[in-house]
Amino acid sequence: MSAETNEVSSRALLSSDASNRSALERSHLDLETAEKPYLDSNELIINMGPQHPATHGVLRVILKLDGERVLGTECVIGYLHRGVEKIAENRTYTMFNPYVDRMDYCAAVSNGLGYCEAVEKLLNVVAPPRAQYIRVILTELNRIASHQLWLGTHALDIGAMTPLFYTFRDREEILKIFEKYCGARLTTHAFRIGGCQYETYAGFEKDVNNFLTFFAPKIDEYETLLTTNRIWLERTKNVGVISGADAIALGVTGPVLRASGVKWDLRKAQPYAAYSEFDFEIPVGTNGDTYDRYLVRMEEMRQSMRIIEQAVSRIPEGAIMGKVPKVIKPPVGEIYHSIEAPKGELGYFIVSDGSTQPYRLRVRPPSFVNLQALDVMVRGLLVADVVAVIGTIDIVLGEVDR
Amino acid sequence: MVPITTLHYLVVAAALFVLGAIGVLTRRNVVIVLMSIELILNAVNLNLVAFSRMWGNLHGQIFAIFIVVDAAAEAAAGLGILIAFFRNKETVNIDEIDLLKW
Amino acid sequence: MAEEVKTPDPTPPLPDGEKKALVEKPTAEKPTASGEPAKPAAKPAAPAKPAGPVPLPWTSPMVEKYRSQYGSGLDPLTYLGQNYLAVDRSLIPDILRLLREEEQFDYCVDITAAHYPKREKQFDVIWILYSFPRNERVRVKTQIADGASIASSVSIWPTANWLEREVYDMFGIQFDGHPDLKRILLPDGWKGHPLRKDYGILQQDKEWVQINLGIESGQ
Amino acid sequence: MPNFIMSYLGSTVTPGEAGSQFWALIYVLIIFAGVSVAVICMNWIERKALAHFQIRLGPMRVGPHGLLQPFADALKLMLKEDIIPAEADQFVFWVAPLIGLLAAFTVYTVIPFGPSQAVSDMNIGILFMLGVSSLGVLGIVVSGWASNSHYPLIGALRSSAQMVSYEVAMGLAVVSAVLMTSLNASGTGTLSMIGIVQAQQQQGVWFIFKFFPLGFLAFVIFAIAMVAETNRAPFDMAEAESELTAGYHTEYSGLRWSLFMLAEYAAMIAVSSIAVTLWLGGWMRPFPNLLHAPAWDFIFSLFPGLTFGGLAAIAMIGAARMPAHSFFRIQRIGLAVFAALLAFSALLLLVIAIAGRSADTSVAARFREGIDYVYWFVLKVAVFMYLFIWYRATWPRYRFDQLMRIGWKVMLPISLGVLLLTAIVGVILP
Amino acid sequence: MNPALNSALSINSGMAPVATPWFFYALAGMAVLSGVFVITRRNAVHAALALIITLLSVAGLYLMLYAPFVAGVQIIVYAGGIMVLFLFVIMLVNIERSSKERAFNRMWPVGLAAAGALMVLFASAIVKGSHINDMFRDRLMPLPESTNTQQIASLLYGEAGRMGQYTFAFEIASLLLLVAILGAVIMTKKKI
Repeated sequence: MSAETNEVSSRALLSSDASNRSALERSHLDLETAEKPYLDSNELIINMGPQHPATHGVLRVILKLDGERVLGTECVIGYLHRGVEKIAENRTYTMFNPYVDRMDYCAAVSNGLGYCEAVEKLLNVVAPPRAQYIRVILTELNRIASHQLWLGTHALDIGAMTPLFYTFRDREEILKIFEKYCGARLTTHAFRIGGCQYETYAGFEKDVNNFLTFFAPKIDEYETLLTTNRIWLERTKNVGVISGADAIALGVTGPVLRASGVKWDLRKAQPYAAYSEFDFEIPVGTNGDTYDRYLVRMEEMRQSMRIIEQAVSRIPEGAIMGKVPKVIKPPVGEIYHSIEAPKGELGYFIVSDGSTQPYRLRVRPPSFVNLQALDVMVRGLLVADVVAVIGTIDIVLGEVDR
Repeated sequence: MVPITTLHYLVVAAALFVLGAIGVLTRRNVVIVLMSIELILNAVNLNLVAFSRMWGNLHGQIFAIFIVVDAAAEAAAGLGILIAFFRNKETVNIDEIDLLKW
Repeated sequence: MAEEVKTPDPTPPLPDGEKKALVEKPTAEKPTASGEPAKPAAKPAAPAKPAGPVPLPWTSPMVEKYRSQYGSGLDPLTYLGQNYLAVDRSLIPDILRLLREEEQFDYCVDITAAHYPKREKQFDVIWILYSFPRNERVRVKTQIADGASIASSVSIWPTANWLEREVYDMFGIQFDGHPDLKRILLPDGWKGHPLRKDYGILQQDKEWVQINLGIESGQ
Repeated sequence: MPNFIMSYLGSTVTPGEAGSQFWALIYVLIIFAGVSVAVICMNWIERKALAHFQIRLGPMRVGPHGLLQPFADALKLMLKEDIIPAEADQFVFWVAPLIGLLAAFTVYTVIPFGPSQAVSDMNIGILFMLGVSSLGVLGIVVSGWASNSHYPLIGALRSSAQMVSYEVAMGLAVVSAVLMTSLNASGTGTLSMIGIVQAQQQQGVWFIFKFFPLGFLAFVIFAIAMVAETNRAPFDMAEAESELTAGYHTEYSGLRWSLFMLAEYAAMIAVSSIAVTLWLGGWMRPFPNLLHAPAWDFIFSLFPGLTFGGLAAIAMIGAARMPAHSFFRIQRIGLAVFAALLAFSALLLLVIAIAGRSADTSVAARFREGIDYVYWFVLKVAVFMYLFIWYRATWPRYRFDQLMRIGWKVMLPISLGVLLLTAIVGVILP
Repeated sequence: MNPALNSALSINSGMAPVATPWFFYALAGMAVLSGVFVITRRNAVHAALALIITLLSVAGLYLMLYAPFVAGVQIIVYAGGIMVLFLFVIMLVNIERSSKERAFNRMWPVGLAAAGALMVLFASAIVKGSHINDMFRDRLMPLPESTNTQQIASLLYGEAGRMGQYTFAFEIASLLLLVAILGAVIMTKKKI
């Protein structure tokens, strides 16, 4: 099937646009040299997935190989397509809220935050400060949980089994906090339009602080296992390199973009919730390779801890629910609101026709757009690197396919 | 039971040699032709070692070792040629290898 | 949503929620700038009135330049502090290219569409753009009729590849010049485009399901 | 008959050497059973150790502390449907696991568990071992091909290239050890496994410490190459589960799959045995020359019994610490019985050690010696087996090109250099 | 070999007890039978597996001839090295297509006839010579198996200060191997 068409497509990609050519051009060059592969008739077309241990769900990648070298890829997605956007058009704004948790189920809180804020914006409502702080705390906890899951599975893809269990052990602590807060561990449905449903339980701050003191040494533990491990370095350095310009051209966001040296984080660039009140850094990489993305995510966990620490210490008293009408009927209009989800820019584009249901709700999923960069990143690498790069992009198929 | 003499080994070696010769002369697949050559070399080796045993010295065995070395070199070069050939003509059939240059 | 743009008076939307009143005037994109200059309805937190904010004209040096260049084909507006350009279909390739190359909107956040079945030009196609140097977002949207096609922007932003494929998959909008326009989330042989309003939520391609999955129904 | 047995126990040569086909057969059977049991133990230990590396418990349900888990697994694998893919090459698919298994087990004919505790002492022992263990790759290659599927084929190609590459460095490391055997008065070395250990005894040093760091380097090269040879992490490219689903045995299931596993573990034990024989003094106890007084012999001969005693104590503690709940009653009894068995073995070993402590020619002394030899050999091999588990828990997987680069550009030059230096030092020094 | 020799050999050889005629016939039969498979199997992988069996049987015959070193070399180089290389190449060049084609070339009767002639030649030579007892009878000269490797080494490399009989040839052989390696690399490389 279509490694052929895929080549054509990427060549068409290149045909225009002078300014962001570099990486695409590089892949173009690769193609030129690979034009007459070693054993012409013996190119392997390999079907990786949808049932494959390293595709993080039901991603299917069709690899065109020369020996073990990747000549081209084509992603076949949609195996988990549930029509979230169609469902949104047939549910009220409130009823749709739990559905967003099912997209990126590893970062359900972030999804909920983006959705609630988008609707609030459309309603012209602002959540009260206390709710904003709770949102920040939970979202950042969720960011850590998501990165932990990423780290475990990514390391497992590269062959290091043990970090998976370490990260899952520590992720458990976060999930326990979620469970105590809202009763659910994974698909939390923690936020409501206009604020939060639940006041924090007694001892919430203490739990969060306990987690922070518990988790700080654990990050170092992960790093001792991997950061200076020679095999890890060899497997990740200069693998899946994508330059900043290419990343921007391909719409890549999140840690993948930042690892390529673009210092851009929506929490800083266009602050939402209460993020403008906290002091934190945006970790940036230089090479845009898998190792940099690893380092960026590790540092992001630390920065998230900083944010949580500040938020917990300064959490204001007050209401947790803004003035929201009983029946949510936003005025006619449209809104695009995006947040920095663990995987990148998560945007909601909502068109309201003034009724209780969204007329059109579009989710801009970070994983979906980031996954598009896979082809550019893996060309000319080996099969083993494809696995590493899929892991480093950090996709969640629930979000890719929606 | 008849004791095993050098003659027995010679018969086995002759049989292997003839089998190898048949393979070389009749098969189309170059890989199998190369394998038949290995068969021939083995037949020769068996003869050499049998004679070495017969004469009670080790020169035959030394020859056998040299032939093994030669077989390794031959396999490496032969298979290299085969791959180079396959890359250009996409065939491993010996009767299609009929051009001196392509 | 170019409709609201055109309705000059900010009447509250009709309460019969289903398909709203936006079909009234599907006249071409004559940019009647809304005549309500009083309130800078940007995003203040007290719109308690049921009417809600309305799109206002968006003025900036950039849009002035393009206004003078393209005239009536372009309608810069702002709503809740978010700027967008309602653009005539014929101008789309030029405007997008200019935004990318001259105005540094180097990041195509999203491409999507919305379906208004009662309108003559049934589809809105929306580009959400972001500029890293300016830290600014802008939306570009245009209306096209069912069956009409629109120029692909893959050559401007490579990321448009999958996004346009998804729009094609969900709405059936053709993009001219797209290198590989085929379905992305739904299977290749599927019939129908699910995000159109005339596609029911329980609807499915029965035939496809029966042939490919061997079951009566996917529900 | 008892006389026959007793007379044999007094023998100082291997059954092969003595020309006793009966005893050779008995040895083969004992080794086959022993290796199978070792593989079962290894299976359990790997699962438990790996689990504890990874902060989990591992098997806990089947038997006390999952002790019966390997048997349950074996039973399950035997009962599972044996699937042969329709497009596979039936015969080759069928025969491939057997090739690997045969190669792995044939190696044991020359492994010396003691000076007379081997099936045979071949003149070309080490050459035979290397050759036969290199046949194991045929099973992998052929199985990958016969599955007629892409992932197994890639796994097979990887594995064949990998094994051929690492065999070179491995062979050179072995040669440098063999070279050390020739550092005696007559100047002739030996390829015989038993001869190599005896050479270490004569020279009074394990070859790992000989010409430090040359022997050590050769040992390290061998230790790396043997991990690559057996397709274990971090060189488990041929079955890299995150890349090739399961590599060469993707299409295998049930009993045939378990044969692959059996072959893999048997091969691990085999190569560890080579390393022990060549560099770690084989069956010799620590300091056989330095501490050679009979008293020391006696003290060291207590070790097997004490080890079993320790294991029994651990099992006993485990039984005592079981939660006092009726659910655990059977498990507790089982563990206690297991502890009792271990304690009985410990007692037996200690009795033998004490009974055979003085009389050098008695059957008891022979017994004691044999047990000592086997114990020290197995202990050294066990260290390697633990290392295999440790590697697996700690390291990510190498990529294929990196593996080849290390094999050809790092290991091969180093092993060549070590070989040359060993030769030079061997000529100059004595 | 005669029983006297057998017992004499058992002193210094581990091979003696198993080197019975039955072993010879079994090994020889296996070698010839799988040799037949090598040249008749359509599938190259089957042929390669058959060839491996032949090689191992021949290695067994070497052991019976008190040439353990050659047997070891046979196993390690042939079965472990060359045959893996063969299998590798068979998998690299797609054999599936050729397995559907004719296995034998068009001139196979001629080839068969030539091979038949060769067989007649061998047969006549063996039959003609087999009556010369002291020529084709076992000379009953036991080779010292236990020092086989050392003796081969001294022939190849020489002993203390004296160059061996075959040292020069050995070096030339190493050169041959080097040339073969270089040739194989150059021929198979993508870009030179």
